[in-house]
Amino acid sequence: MIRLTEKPIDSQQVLAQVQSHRAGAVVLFLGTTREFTGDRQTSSLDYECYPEMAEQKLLELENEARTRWEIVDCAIVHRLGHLELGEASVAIAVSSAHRQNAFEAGQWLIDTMKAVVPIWKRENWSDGTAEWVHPGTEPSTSKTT
Amino acid sequence: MIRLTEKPIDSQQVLAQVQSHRAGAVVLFLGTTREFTGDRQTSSLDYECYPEMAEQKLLELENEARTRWEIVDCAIVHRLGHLELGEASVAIAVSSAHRQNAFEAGQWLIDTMKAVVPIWKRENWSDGTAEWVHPGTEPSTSKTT
Amino acid sequence: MIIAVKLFAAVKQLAGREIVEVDIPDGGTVHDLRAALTQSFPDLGKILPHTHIAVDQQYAAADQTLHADSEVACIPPVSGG
Amino acid sequence: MIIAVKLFAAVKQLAGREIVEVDIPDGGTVHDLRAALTQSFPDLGKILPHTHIAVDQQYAAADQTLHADSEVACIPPVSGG
Repeated sequence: MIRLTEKPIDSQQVLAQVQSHRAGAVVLFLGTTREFTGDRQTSSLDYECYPEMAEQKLLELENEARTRWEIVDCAIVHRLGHLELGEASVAIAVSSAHRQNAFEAGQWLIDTMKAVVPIWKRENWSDGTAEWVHPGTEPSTSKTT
Repeated sequence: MIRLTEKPIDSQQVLAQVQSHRAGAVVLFLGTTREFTGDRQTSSLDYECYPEMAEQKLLELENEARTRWEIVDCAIVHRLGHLELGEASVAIAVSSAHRQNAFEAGQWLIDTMKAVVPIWKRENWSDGTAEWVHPGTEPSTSKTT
Repeated sequence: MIIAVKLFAAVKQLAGREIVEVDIPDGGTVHDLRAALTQSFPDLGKILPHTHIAVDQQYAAADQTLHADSEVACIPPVSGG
Repeated sequence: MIIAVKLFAAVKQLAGREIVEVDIPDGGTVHDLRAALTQSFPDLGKILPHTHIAVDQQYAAADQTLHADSEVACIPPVSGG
């Protein structure tokens, strides 16, 4: 199951989505809004995406995870829009008969998601500036809108 | 935080225990009661422990995880007593600034817990027999009490 | 042919709009599209080399041919998760 | 000296009780305790070689010396999680 949502992520619901009597293990990963990146203080985040392609890519990731590991079920939810500190931007849950598969698939899903799914984060810094995060490019800081 | 409990594990509460503005990642592992082990069908489980030593060992594991990985917080809860299918027997949550540490510490904690913490599982099979699980020994099946 | 290109994040911010249009020869490729973007939108010059082009929601190689009805997007380095 | 040994899971089931007592020489070791358990409780013969002995809530080596007030437990292979 994959979902892009503007609403807060309900991690309980994400867990429920993958739980099964066939599973002996569930691994849940939550990405949460961290306050400090080095010395810089974040006050909030905004996420945007290319919706059609992001859904397409997330489906591909889910399918590839199911091919590569013996998993029972898999759920990926990414939050969009404005997030306050501490809120979850992403939840990935994987259930499997044996735990190694759930750990490996969960870690692969978040690593690969962060590399290929067209979703972008804007850091709204506590100093009033904001910048879109594009790893490998120079920061393009601008005044917050 | 470590806890042994006879009550159902509230995974939401375990997550809340480790969430922090300093954390960018939370990994939650749930061990759940699987229905089938090969061809054999489980109807329920019972867990017992050596309480003083189990708490001692869990504390040692938490402390060692904090030494080996940069983690923000860590919670380990193990259920005792009678569990129905699908219920969680263990929940381990780890938060960290960066996800790799949470994944590695979480996996190490469950692997090591299963190896050293004096807790035992009794499989109550659907055929009415029951047996304590002692890896490496021959099964000692007996009629359920 | 006119190709509409969807923009996101810093690219959208630098261009000041969500979609730009470029004119490339019929049968033109992703490579031609990049060249046209660079020429027509100097503000994007610094970030464009870091971007991927997606065609019909898949990352596209430089030699992929575009069509008038291709769905084209400029994908700067992603930062979801 | 008399040492009380806590039993768990299949070991407890085989012995039919939660605690057994064995008599070992003063200054005796974990090794001596194992020998006494094996001799006094033949029902445990098959599983004892698979167990650890814990002394004061720590896994103990065979040469560890026991005291009359040591907290001793017989730990069969664990299966938590």
